[in-house]
Amino acid sequence: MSDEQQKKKFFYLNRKAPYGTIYALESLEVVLIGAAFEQDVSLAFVDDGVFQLMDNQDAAGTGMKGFSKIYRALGDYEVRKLYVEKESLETRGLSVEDLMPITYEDEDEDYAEKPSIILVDKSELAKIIADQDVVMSF
Amino acid sequence: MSDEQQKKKFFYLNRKAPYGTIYALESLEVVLIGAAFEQDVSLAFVDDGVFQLMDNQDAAGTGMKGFSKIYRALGDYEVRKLYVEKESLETRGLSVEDLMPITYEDEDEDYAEKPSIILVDKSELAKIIADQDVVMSF
Amino acid sequence: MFEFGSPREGLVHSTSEVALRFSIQINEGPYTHQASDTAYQFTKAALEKGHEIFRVFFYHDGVNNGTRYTVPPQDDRNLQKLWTELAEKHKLDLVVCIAAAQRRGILDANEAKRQGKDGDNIAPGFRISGLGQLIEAGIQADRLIVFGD
Amino acid sequence: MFEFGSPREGLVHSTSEVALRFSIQINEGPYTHQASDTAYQFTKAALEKGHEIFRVFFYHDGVNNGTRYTVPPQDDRNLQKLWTELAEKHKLDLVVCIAAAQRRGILDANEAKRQGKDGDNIAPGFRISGLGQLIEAGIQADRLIVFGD
Amino acid sequence: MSTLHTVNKSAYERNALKSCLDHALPGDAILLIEDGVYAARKGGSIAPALTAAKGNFKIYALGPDLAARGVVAGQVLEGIETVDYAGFVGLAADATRVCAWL
Amino acid sequence: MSTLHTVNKSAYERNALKSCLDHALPGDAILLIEDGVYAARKGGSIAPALTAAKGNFKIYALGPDLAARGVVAGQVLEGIETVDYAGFVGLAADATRVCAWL
Repeated sequence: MSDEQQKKKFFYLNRKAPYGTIYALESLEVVLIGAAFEQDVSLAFVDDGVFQLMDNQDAAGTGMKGFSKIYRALGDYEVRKLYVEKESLETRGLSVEDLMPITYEDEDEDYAEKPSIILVDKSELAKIIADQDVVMSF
Repeated sequence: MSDEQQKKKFFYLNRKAPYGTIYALESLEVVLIGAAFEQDVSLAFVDDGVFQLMDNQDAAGTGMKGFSKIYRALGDYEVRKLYVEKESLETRGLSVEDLMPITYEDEDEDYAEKPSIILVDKSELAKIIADQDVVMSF
Repeated sequence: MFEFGSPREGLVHSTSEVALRFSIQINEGPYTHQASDTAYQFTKAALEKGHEIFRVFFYHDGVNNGTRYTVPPQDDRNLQKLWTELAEKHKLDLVVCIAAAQRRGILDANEAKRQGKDGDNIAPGFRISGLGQLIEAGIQADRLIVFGD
Repeated sequence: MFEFGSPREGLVHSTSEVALRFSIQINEGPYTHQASDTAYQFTKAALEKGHEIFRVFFYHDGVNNGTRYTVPPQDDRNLQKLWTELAEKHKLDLVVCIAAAQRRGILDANEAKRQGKDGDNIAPGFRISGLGQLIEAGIQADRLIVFGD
Repeated sequence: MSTLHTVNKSAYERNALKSCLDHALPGDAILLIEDGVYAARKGGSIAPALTAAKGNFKIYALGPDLAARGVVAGQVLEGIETVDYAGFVGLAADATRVCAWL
Repeated sequence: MSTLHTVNKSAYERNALKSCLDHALPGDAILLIEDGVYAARKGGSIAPALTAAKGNFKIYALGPDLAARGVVAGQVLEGIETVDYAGFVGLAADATRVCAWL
């Protein structure tokens, strides 16, 4: 099997809110390590998972470690596809303006800064899932 | 403080299904140990907690240890008040006939066998909670 | 026991608050759920307000707060150490449920010997005991507060 | 690798089923959640049908499956032993995530030494390694199955 | 090129099954396991949604989990097939990928 | 003789808050903590239920948990009071019992 054939579509399905449980943080740790393997990576934020991307997170008062900055750094790890589900945002009264700005530099276009967050609806996300090789759920 | 004054109303609030998580089983373990302390004990089964009392449980195929028989033995520990919420049963398509028969022997009435399960509606349960000294949630 | 005479910094706007005896139940392991963090902050705040903590009882996965083998990342809080230090400072009674601990692999020296295990992992300031300690915590305290999942 | 030639006892009514390579991810500790039980039954069934298990990766609280300090009640299953025995019989690769293990107090002899701890608790048949092993498990297997909460 | 979706949460307590149904494609298989199997019981408030979904998806429930929870044979919704662990493995093998709705 | 109810689950994912509201009595206090605080945010689909409940109960949200989750001051529903951990202790002291909806 050649290296090219080994390239798989890895999909991280994030459905849980941050801080209440550790899944969001430890999901990110997999994504960061996984980035070194040069697979075709995308993340999805569905249901309470969209809360992970909320702007202005400040965990200091709880004693827990904040980790929202890691999402902003994903572009540096060439993780550039963050699918956020519209319906999940709407149910929670959120719009994309409530989320952190997350961008990457496109080396093919003179390192222009481009948004990593891609809004999709349920049916689009269903098709994206059906196109994956490996689904990791958190 | 006399022994009489020390007697408190202990209320075990069970809202989780059995087997998927251990809370139902470990809640029972508290109830059994607690019985030795001769407090005024009652249990409530609300939301998915009502599934704990379903008849015909047989965990053998899963490799887990079944523990539904313990509920039937609660009468021997003088645990006689098992409040089951009507609305929680109805939502799940259950009636009291789907639950295990759980009884105790009433020593004041020549050890007549009496049902331990007491059907209550939400508003009745709300008042029961408001009458407790210690609420343990599982 | 400390009684509140006059309003102090940090007190809530409660007029009736007098020193009480709390018991705390923690049902989840550290890091995985926030329950241990919230319980720690609550316990600390209660002590700072002059309340008494009769007992902190670790049940279910909560027993995993009591292992000295944890090595969290250096920039993160160490919940086991926080509990150990709080217990030392305020002479807290941190009790790990023996039945829950056996299922989850938390041992003290006695238990290790009794079960034929070659080592133990209980953290300083924690002790292993029975579920009766939880019932007693409910009986003796003015309030039992449960932190879980 | 075993290939299915003719129908056998215990095979499902699948016409297409050929021997595949599975990887298993377990996210929850034993007893607390059913995830480890279900994963064990799945893994056992897959092996019995002639499939290959490339790796079983223990993540989040799943690392707690890998402590030899557990002493479950005698009439209950011992999940750690079940995994250890299955690994021995089928030469399974049971990997405990090092980052998750550090947070939760699972140590092998190497880690104990490196972290200055006075003992370790890893069970036979388990090894501690990095998250890269999970990614590799996803790459190398035909199917990754996640068991969690 | 189909997906096997697994749902292990009670549909009466969490939104995992709903989210799964919203994201499965026609022809996909859905396997209810652990506390997820309660949804397969006749008469519950989730039953109509599951009955409606049967037109689009093949729906299965893990037999040992049904038995553990006291859901006996006659109580399982028509058209939901019961499988054992070997059947679970077969469903995973037949699909192209497995997606867990945790 | 009132109860302090604590809710630590997201109302968008689980039924804990709904169950709490169903079982609290007029005059009781409800404190949203951990993932429970998302319900206190304006504009979400749970907001009307919580706004309606304010007539019967005193509703609080734990400030440090709101901040951790990026719910800033102006986004909290009118009439929900923010408390810190000392305030949590005070609410527990003022009540006769504490009931956790886990």
